[in-house]
Order: sequence, then structure tokens, then C-alpha cells
Amino acid sequence: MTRPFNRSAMRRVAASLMLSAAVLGTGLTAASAETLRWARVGDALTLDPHSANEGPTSTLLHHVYETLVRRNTDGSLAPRLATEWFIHPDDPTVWVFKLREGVKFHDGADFTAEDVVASVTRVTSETSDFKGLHTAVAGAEAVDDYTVHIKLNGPSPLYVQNLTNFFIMDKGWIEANGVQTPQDFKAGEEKFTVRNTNGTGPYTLVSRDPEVRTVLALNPNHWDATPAVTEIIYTPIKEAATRVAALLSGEVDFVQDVPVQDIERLSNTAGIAVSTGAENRTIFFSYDMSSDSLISLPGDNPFKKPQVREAMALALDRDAIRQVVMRGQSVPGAQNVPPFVNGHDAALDAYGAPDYDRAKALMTEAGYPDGFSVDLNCPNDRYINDEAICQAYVGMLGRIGIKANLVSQSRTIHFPAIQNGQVDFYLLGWGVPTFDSQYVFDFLVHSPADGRGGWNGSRYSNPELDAKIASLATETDLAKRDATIAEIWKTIQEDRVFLMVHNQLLAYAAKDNINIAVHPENQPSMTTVTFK
Amino acid sequence: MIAYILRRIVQSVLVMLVVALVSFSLFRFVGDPVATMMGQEASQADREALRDRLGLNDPVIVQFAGFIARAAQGDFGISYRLQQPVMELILSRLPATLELALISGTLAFVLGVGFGVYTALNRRGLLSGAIMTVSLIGVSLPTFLIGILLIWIFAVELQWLPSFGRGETVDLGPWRTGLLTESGRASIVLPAITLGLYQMTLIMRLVRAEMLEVLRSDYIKFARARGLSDRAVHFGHALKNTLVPVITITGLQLGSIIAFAIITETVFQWPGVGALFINSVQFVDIPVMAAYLMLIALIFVVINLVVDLLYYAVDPRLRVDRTAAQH
Amino acid sequence: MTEPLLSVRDLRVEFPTRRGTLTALDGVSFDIMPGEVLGMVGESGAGKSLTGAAIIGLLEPPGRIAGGEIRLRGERIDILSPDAMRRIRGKRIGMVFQDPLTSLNPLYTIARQLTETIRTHLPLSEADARQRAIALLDRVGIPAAARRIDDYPHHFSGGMRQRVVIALALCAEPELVIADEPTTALDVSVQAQIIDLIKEICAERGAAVMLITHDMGVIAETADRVAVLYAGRLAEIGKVKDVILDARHPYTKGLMGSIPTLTQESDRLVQIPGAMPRLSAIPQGCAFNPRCPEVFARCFVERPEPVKIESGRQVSCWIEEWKVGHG
Amino acid sequence: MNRIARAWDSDIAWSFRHSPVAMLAALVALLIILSAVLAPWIAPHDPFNPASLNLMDGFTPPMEPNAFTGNVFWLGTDNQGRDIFSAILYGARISLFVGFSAVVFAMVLGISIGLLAAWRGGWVDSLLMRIADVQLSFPSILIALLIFGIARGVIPPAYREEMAIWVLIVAIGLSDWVQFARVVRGAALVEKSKEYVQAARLVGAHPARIVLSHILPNVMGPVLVIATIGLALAIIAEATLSFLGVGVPPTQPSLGTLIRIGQGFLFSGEWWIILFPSIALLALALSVNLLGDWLRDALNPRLK
Repeated sequence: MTRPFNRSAMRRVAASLMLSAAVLGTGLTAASAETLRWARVGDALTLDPHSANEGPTSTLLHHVYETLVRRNTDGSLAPRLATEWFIHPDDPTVWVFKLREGVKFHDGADFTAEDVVASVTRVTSETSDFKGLHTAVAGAEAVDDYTVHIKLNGPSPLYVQNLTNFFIMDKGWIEANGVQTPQDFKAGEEKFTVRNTNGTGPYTLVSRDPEVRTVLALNPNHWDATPAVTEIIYTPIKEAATRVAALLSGEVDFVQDVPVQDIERLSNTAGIAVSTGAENRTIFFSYDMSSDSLISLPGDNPFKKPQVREAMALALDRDAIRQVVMRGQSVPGAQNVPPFVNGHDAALDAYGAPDYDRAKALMTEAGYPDGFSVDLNCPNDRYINDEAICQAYVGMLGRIGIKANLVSQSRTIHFPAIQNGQVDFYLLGWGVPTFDSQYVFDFLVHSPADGRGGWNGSRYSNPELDAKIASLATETDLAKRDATIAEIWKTIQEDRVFLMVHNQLLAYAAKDNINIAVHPENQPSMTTVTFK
Repeated sequence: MIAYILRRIVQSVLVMLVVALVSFSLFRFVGDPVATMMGQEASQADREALRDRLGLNDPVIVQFAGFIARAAQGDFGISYRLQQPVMELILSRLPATLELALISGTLAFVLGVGFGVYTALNRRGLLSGAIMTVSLIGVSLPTFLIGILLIWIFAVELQWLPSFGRGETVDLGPWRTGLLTESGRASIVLPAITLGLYQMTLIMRLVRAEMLEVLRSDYIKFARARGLSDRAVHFGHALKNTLVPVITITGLQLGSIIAFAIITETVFQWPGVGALFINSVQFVDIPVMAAYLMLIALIFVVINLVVDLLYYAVDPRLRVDRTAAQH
Repeated sequence: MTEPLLSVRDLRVEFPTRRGTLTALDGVSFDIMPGEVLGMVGESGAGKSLTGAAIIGLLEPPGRIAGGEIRLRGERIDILSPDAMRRIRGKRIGMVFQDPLTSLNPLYTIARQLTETIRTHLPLSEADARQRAIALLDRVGIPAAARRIDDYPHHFSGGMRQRVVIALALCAEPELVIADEPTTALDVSVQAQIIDLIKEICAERGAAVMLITHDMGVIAETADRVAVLYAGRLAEIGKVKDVILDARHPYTKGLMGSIPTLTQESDRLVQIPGAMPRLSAIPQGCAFNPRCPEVFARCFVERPEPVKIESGRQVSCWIEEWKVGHG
Repeated sequence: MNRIARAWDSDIAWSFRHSPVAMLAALVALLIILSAVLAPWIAPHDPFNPASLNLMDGFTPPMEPNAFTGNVFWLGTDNQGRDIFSAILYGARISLFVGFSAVVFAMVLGISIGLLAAWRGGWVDSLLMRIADVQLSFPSILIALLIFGIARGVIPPAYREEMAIWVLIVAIGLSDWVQFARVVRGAALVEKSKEYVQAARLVGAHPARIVLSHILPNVMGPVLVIATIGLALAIIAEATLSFLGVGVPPTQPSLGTLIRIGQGFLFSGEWWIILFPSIALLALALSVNLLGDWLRDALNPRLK
């Protein structure tokens, strides 16, 4: 363990500042080997496990709550609270889960099939942000203490893929605290579950100060192997420079969101190691392509014109963004799905060079020779250089006459605005925890109805496509299903529902005595961390 | 004396009422709470029901009375952003801000008075000139830039002091303090300097100006004419007379330190009410904004009252008309 | 003839300003005999107060003594070190300022200010100093001195405060008291009392008085001799009786016209048309030439030096020069 | 008027000629103000026109050719390929525009309120001065933030960007009027009781006329001092608000925004992005502050 501060240097500065040594002390306590001080840009939005389907929130929750299955870094599924799962031999619409025995919740309650049933009920209720993953669910049934049947509306061979962020809560605890429904995050609801947890996970919640720090301690009764990290201090640090400074000065051990510009400096710093890898996440623009009138352009909607959408695509210089904004830390593409997800098609993902002349011609053709003016909503604390990407694109759009007014906001405002249909044109990132394109379709492409399309900010609505998307859930013939997926992607690309920018590459930086691998879903688990 | 205090208290209550009105207006008229709490797809009936439930259909005066009654009990509702009772949030962040404000305030006062007296007594000295120039640079450098500079030098390059947060904290009942741990004490150094520097230059300039004014006064001239030593004149007579207005103004500055902490807290990721407020402004988290406003007003009113009493105690002339004594 | 207590010779006081050096006092010479009351009269800006300040070494910078000498019992005091000069102030030369309301430090009790001064100059214990202070206050006519000594200045009326100031000036038994317009700021009804007090108490202690005033009436009633200043130069000096009855300088003659208006507050001499020139615009030759009713050619060319016309009587006027030369 | 003219003729000019610091400060301030005003003509690029930017120019170090485009920029470029030198000129333009407008706004407001208070007296006076007292104890940055927050709630998102700069001006201006009001009220109270004003009133001269012709000239000195120091404060307030991310939009960076952007590149070697705008901001604020300081001393002979 390196000591973060030099003691004699501390005294010198103390003396020079004319402060008494008593006030200052003689140095900082170095973290003990078991504590991992983890910094990232933002905090979990809530601790309610079914309230916000959002990466950082799930990442933190995975340490406290557990899922039935977990995903290995290669995309395959591994047992967690479920030891076995299979489609019922007699009924293709029923999934059978055999549960792990002897697991206890943090409050001491036993983990049983009833808990899974209660959790299914909760995650499918109206205020759940994950209900889009469970649209096929008709009901759950506890067959015995350690067997659960989840009944679906039709056969759904891939349903289990949707369960990697499905956290199991304790039935008794739910009832005792009256939290049968998830916190309504969009409406800013306050609930007991927002700051109190009772999971089965490897860590228990010690304290939570939203946006300040969250402390987790090892759960001594956990069923799995004891991890090396026994305490986690999770600190959101919004300012990139402060985050890097904290690592450089030794105040944190692990920075999950390393600004791309600092990768080089950190790599060259003794005692700090940087690891990079591809993330299961695409960054894309989208726009309201169905309303007749835009919020920022009342009475008109240029995005309805295919030529405008094509012109906007032609104006996007992905390579420049990769080179300058991302400093090479991205994989540009044209299909809004990461390469390792089922349904990715290299042909669809190929992108061309920008063509501003052609784009301008298309704008004229569409009836906008002088362009138009519209708001571009952008988060500034979620994705790598999100605001800078938007800003760069504003410049590119300017060259074809589109004046985009950048409205750059925190994700806490940006996301509800998209979900509430209050944006015309926006940047969003999307990861695919199921490793299957259906996840993208369900949330981003399907019309906002039937529990699907919750993040469909483009308000794209294609009944024919909706039907195809709905069929995916129950299609058992995988070859046929893949063909449908390819058809859907073809239509999406033709209609230009998304303006894909790139796949994010991740960079983690940590003290070099800490082994931590980049997680493709950017959901690193501290249980896997080892010390050198 | 009693009448005087009573009068001041009544005035304080009036000030609080005015601030409460502003707070309430924020609540009531800025950002429709119904629109904030419900999505686009909510039906008209749902909206009406919510309006009714929130009491938004009552006469405004009734709503205001309700607001005051709730505010008096510390109930400012739930933060739109953090889904937590506002009062709870503010109380949990307040110790961090108060510790920072008190330490930087003390730093600013001690150094400010020291430098101010020195530069007033040695008006034409080289060092005085240097101090005055540096202080002007201090006033011209925005706080955030000073903070960045300090982080860069002391946290990153020299690695002497932490760059963010409060370090380890210890809970003393509801009060979470960082002053009892080494890392907590080390963490407060840079933010306290950043926050105190500007206030220090202000106090220094104020002390210098007041002191020069006092040194020109008749009673100082008369004290010299009586043959008192420079020491007795400067520190026995001039300093005390200088400090009377300085203390009152500095007392009021404490309120502004708490508010100026907004910037410092942002730069240093200091988990206080200032950082909470700035995030709330960006989010238009009205309940937190309103409560913060009331809190600052309350602190102001209390400090004002204390300063008044202090003034009453220090200045035998019992100048009741404080406004005339202020500058 | 006895040695003068204070002897001023060719005193020259200058103020360097950005537009060149202003000469505020030029060639002023006079003596004060032990126990004598010398009145110093002139309009505002004539240099009366400056003379007093120069004597006790409290010229405000950048003003400085540029020439001449000041002797106290034969010893040069204008070239003493600041510390040596400080020991003379209050101890050997006491001073009473114009405004008793501002001459006392409002934050300290009368007792504290008196004992502080006494103990600076006399080797007394705190208790003895206090006894002496009470006796002094009693002497200057403060009723119930033993009780009131612990009051603050603002507890006293203007006249009472001036009595306190006088007590302060006298508390170390000085040989000379410089009273700079001691009654100007006071109510007309108490002016005479204060003047009487000064005269009486100084006589009693054998202290000489330099009484600075613009009021010829006060001079007439109080002083033994009078010095008339005009534009920083001595116009005429002599026994009060002589000067009043037989003013020689045209300016003094005009001044005498103002005696009957004893009760009238007037800083201007209505009898003489025009105003005293500003220091930066003193005309060539005799400074009084623009206003002088008896002016003639030489007055515009050469400056008249003081002419001794009889024992202790000097006039700076070409007419007198001419008379002496032709007498 | 001739009072000002006379003052200018004599003391001020003299003191100015003999204060190298004041002259240097004036020179620097003038230089920055001039180049800001003339930015559209002298800046090599237009950093506010996103369409004119080439992203590939991004992160070019000062005086070195860009690796891809070969373009050379005096002070380098930022992450969007904006020429730092041009951005500073335009940024200073915004800072100064906001600063001047806010001060003028505060001045007009403060003078009006001060005169009103003095003229009406009675409860109007007490009320206005009480408000001033209360407001004075709320730091300007807080009031500005509050106004900004309110504006954010009231102005529809679509107009926020256009309104941002005006919101900023109003926010800073509203937080700064008290000083003006106090000085003007004090001076007006003194003048009000003077004979000529009473006489003018008796003759039936319009109060506004009396005020404008008699009282205002008398307070020009202190008002000028407050305005100068207020300008420095406003510039810093604008930079601070922009740094906090509540100021002008990122596509139209002011000096504060540039510093905020540059802060992200403090550790990655692109020092020029934060350094040059910081120097510009410091030079501007310092020179204005020095001028204000000098002006205060020059107009207040007692302090000499």
C-alpha cells in the first residue's frame, strides 16, 4: 500500500500556512488493504432496485442485491440466486428456476421462492422502470420453497436473458415497509426503498449520503466466496479534473470514469494503472420524428422528412469525433447496437465519410435550403465527453444550415425529459445487458405502449414493426427469430431512427496494486477485485 | 435594553416573513409542481386530483399560512431531485458548511485584521505596498480559479493535501464532523484557504480603511497630544475603535461566507449545503432552493441579532440606530 | 528679562503637494513668557492651528517644519527624536482641541483616559493616578467627580467634556498649554466659563497659555499679548491693550472692528472686503495687498519683514517700516 | 458639469499622470476593452459560429502546426478546435458586455431608488433602505444564482439559451444596486436640505430637474468609483456563474466558460486552454480593480 501523503511535506505546508500542527494532524490515514475507495462521475439515482433502469444505479445495486442469474464477461449466463433454469418441459411458456438454498437476506430472513414471486410482482408493476424487460410475464408461482415458475404470455426462449438486472427483494421486508410498488422515479417520489436496502448481496449498506458517499461493508453471511475487498467507499466526483486529482493524490483507489484526455497522463504515473476495453454501450443521437410540431420549433418538424435525417447523417463526421473528442477511445459505427450483441450486422454498421455538399442538397430538397433552428438536449455527466460530442455535432450541423441550440443538462434532468417526451433532439447512450437486439427494440423502437417503448424519445411508431418486435418475445425458433431481428434492423436503418455515433471504450484507472478488469457493461463488481 | 432587543426581534421576524414570501412564491409560481411531478401522459383529472391534494386550489393566503406553519416546523417537502425530505438533507449537509465557514472565517478575520492594521500603520512601507497589491490580485482572482490553482499545486503536484471531500468524518450525535480525524483536518485546509482568501482581503481592506479613518480622528490626535506612546495610541485606542465597525461588518460577512461556500464546495466537492444548492438550481429543485434561502435568511437574522447585541455590549454609546453606524 | 518659556524663530512650515510646495507658515517668530497668555488670532487657514501643531510636533504628514527653530526653555524641540518629543507632549506642553465631542475616545471611560495619561508621564500607581484624576476633575468643575469619573464621554455635555479635556491637558502639570479654539464648538453660554477656567487654572499652576482663536473678543478679555497671523505670516504682535487701542497693521485694524460682535459666530471679517488668499495663490509682496485699504506700490513688490516698533511690539507693514525709517 | 470638468482638469488628471500603476492599468483595460469591442474585425476566427469550426483543429498547442490540418494558432485551440485567442477576445466581449450592462442596470436602479428614498423620505425611505440592508447581507452570487434559478423555472427551455445572457445581466445587476442607492441617498439628503434646492422647489422647479442638475453631479465621483469596482465584481461574478455552469451556453463561451472547459485538461498536458483565458480574466479584473482603487484614492483627497 502506498502512503498517499508524505508526512514531512505535510508538516512543511502546515508550518508555512501558519496553522497549528494540531489542527492538521500529521498525515492522512491510508486506506487499509481491504477498503476500496471507488470514485465515479455520478451517484446511483436511487437504491430502489426496480425504480431506475440505469447503468450506475444497477452497478451499485449489484453489490447489495442479487439477481437470479448473472452474466459473465463473455456474455454467457452464470448462476447466482438461481442454480438452474430451464423452459418447462411440458409448457414452453413457463420458465423454471431452481433456487440456491441457505441464502439469507441482510436482515436475516431466509431467501425463498416467495421472495422471487414478490419481486416479479413488484418489477412488473406500473411504476417499475424495468417493466419493459418483463412485458411477457403473465405471473409467477412458488412451486416449493426453492422452485419458481414464471409464466409468460407465450413461449419466450430468451426471457432469462432479461434477468441480469432483476434484483430480488425480501417479501416480508416489502410488506413490512409497504413498498409493494417501486418508487416512481419520474415523479420524484420518496419511498423507504430509496435509502434503505435489504438484499442478499455480498455487501451491506452501512451509510448513504446521496451525492456524497455511500459506504458498503462485507456481508459476512454471504453464500459465495469471500471477496478481497471488505469495505467499499463509493464517492461520486462530478468534476473530471477533481476526479483525476483525487486518484493522483491517492485519495481514491479506483476511478471508473477516466476522462479520455487523462488516460495518457495516468498511464505514465507511477503507482497507477489504466485498463481499457470495449463497453457494451452505443452513443447515438435521436429526434422526434413523429410529432407535427416541435417544442423548440413550433408548427414544424423537419425531422419528419427523410431527406433531413439523411442530411444529418451525412453531416456527422464520426472519425473526427473519435480522433479529437474521444482521443481514439471509441469505435464508430452506424448500427445502434454493440458488435457483441445478437443482431449486430457489420454491413449495417459500416459508415461513410461525411458529405456536406450532398447533405446541403438534401436539405434543399427537403425544403430547408436555409436550414432550421432546433434545441439539442444533451447530458453532461453521463457518457464519456457527452457534452463535447454534442458540441462537435452542433458545429457539423451548422455547416449544413441547421442551427442546433445546445441544452446541456445533468442526466437527472435529461433522462426524465426524454421519458416524458419533452425533447426534440437528443443524445442518449444505450447498453444491452441481454446481449440481444430485442432489448434495444423494446425500449427504443417499439411505440410507447404495452409496457414497451419507455425510452422511445423519437416517438417512432411503426405498427408493423411493433408486431415484429412483439413476436420476438415468444419466438422459439432462434433462426427465424434472428431473421426477424435482421428485418427490423433493416427498417430501422432505412427510416434512420437513430443517428449512431460510436461504441464507447471504457477506461478504468486504479492504483497498480489493484486488479480490476474493464467490464463490458461497465458494471464492475468489487467482488472480483484482487490485490497484488 | 429589553425594548431594544424586542424591537430587533420583531424586525427579524418581519425579515423572515418577507424571505418566506419569496420562498413561497418560488414554490407556488416557479415551475408548476404538478407538471414537475407528473409526466406528459397524466390525465387532466389526475392533475386536478394532485392539485387538490397539494392544496394548490386553496386561496393563496391560506397556502402561504400553511407554508409558514410547515416551514416553522422545518417541513419544506421532498427534494424533487434526491427524493428525500429537504430539511433532513439540509441538516445532514449543514455541519460540513458550518465547519468550513467557521474555520475560513476565523482565518480571514485573524489574518485580515493583522494585515489591515499593519498596512494602515505602515502606509508607505514596501511590504504594505506588496500586501495591498497581492490583496488586489486576490480580489481580482475568482474564487474558483484560486481553488483550482491550490488543488493543482498542493494536491496534484506536491501531494501534500487532499483535493476533494471532507476525508474521514465522525458522527457526534446529529453533527458529522471532519475535525476529529487527521484526514478530515487535512481536507479542510485547501477549501478553507480558498474560501477565506477573498474574505480576508475584504476584511483587510476594511480594517485598513477604518484604521486610517480612526487615525485621523480628533481623539487619536488628542491621545498623541497627551504624549501617549505609539503603542498605546495604535493598539489601545485606534484598534479598538477600528474593530467596532469591523466586527459588526465581519459578523455579517459570516453569512456571506456561508453563501460563498457554494463556489468552494463545488470546486472541492465539499459535501455542504452550498453544493446542494447549486445542484438544486441546475435542477430547479424548488423545495431545496426555497429551504436554502430560508436557512441563509435565518442565519443572517441570527447573526444580525448577535452582532447587534455585541455592538450594544462593545460600544458604550448605545447607538441604537445601527443603520447609521453601518457603512 | 526672564528667559522665554517658548521661543519660536523664523518658523517655516511647508506642505509638499503635487503642484509644488505650499508654504503654510513663513518666518513666524514669537516668544511666550512663563505664565503668560498669548492669544493667536487670524482667519481660518491663516496658520494658527498649524503653529500649535508644529510646536507640539504633531504636524500631519506631509506637512513639515522646513526652517526656523522652536525652543522650550532654551532647548530645541523641533529636532527632537519622536520619542523624546512624545515625552514632552502632555508632560511639558498640554493641548486642548477645538471639539470636546470628538477629542475623547468614545469607547473608554474618563477614568481610563485620565489615568492612562497620568501614568504615562508620572510614576504613580493606578490608585494614586485615579485619586489625582478625581482631584483634577473636581478642580475643572465636574460635579461629583468621584462618581462620574467612571462614565463614558457621551454621558457628559459638551461643556463638561471640554472640562474633561482640560483636565487631561493639565494632568501632568505642563508648563505650556496650547488651547486650539477651545470654545468654538461649544454653546455660547458656556464659552466664557471655559475660557475663564483655562485662564484661572493655568494661572494657578503657573502654566503659560497659547490661546488660538479667531475671536478678537476672547483675546481682549483673556490674553496678555496677541499675535495676529495672516496667510501664514505674522502681521502684528504686541500687548493686547496696545494692539487693540492702537492697531498698526491695516489687517489688525480691520480685525478690531469685529470685537463688538463678541457673541456672534463669525469666521469672516466683514469689515475687510475680500477673502484671505489660498496658500497656493499668495500674491507677491505683502500677502494682504489685495485687500489692504492703504496699499501702495512697494506692497506689490517686496514682502515686509516684521519691524520692531516698541518693546515686544512688531508689525509687518511697509507703512510702519516707512514710519520707523522716517521717524 | 463644470464641477466635473474642473475636477478632471486638475486633481484627477494630475494624479493619473503621476501614477504609473493607474496608467498601466488603464492601458491594459483599454487594450482588452478595445480588442473585445473590435473582436469581430481583429479575431482570426469566429469561435461563436460552430459551423466555422473544424473539429480536427482541436487541441492544437500554441504556435505549433496541428498534426492533421497543419493550421497554426497563436494561443492554441480548445477541445472543439476553437482558436483560444479568438475565443478570449469574444469571451472578453461577453464578459465585458455582461459586466457593463449589469453595472449600468445596477446604477440606474440604485440611483433611482436612492433618489426616491431621499426625496420621499418617511416610510418609503425606511422601507427601501431596510430592503437594501437585507439584500446587502445576501451575497450577490447567491442572489444571482437565485434569480437564475427562478428564470430557469419561468423561461421555457426553448428560450433559455437566448435569454441566458440577459438573465445573467439582470441577476448580477439586481444583486449590486444597493451601494449606488446608499451613496446617492446620502448625498441627496445632504443636498435636499440646502438652500438652493429649497429655493428651486419654491420657485416650482420640477423635482426631477433639481435632482438631475444639482444632486447627480455631486455624487458622480463616488458613483464612478462604485461603478468601476462594480464592473470588476460583475466580470468576476459572470465568470463564476459561467464556471458553475449556470451562465452563458457552452457554444458561446465567456472567459469563465473557457476556464471551466480548460479545467478538464489541466492534467492532460493541454495547459493553454485554461492558462490563457485565466490570464485574460485576471488582467481584466485586476486592471479594472486597480483603476477603481486609484480612482477612489484620487477622488478622496483625505486618503492621500
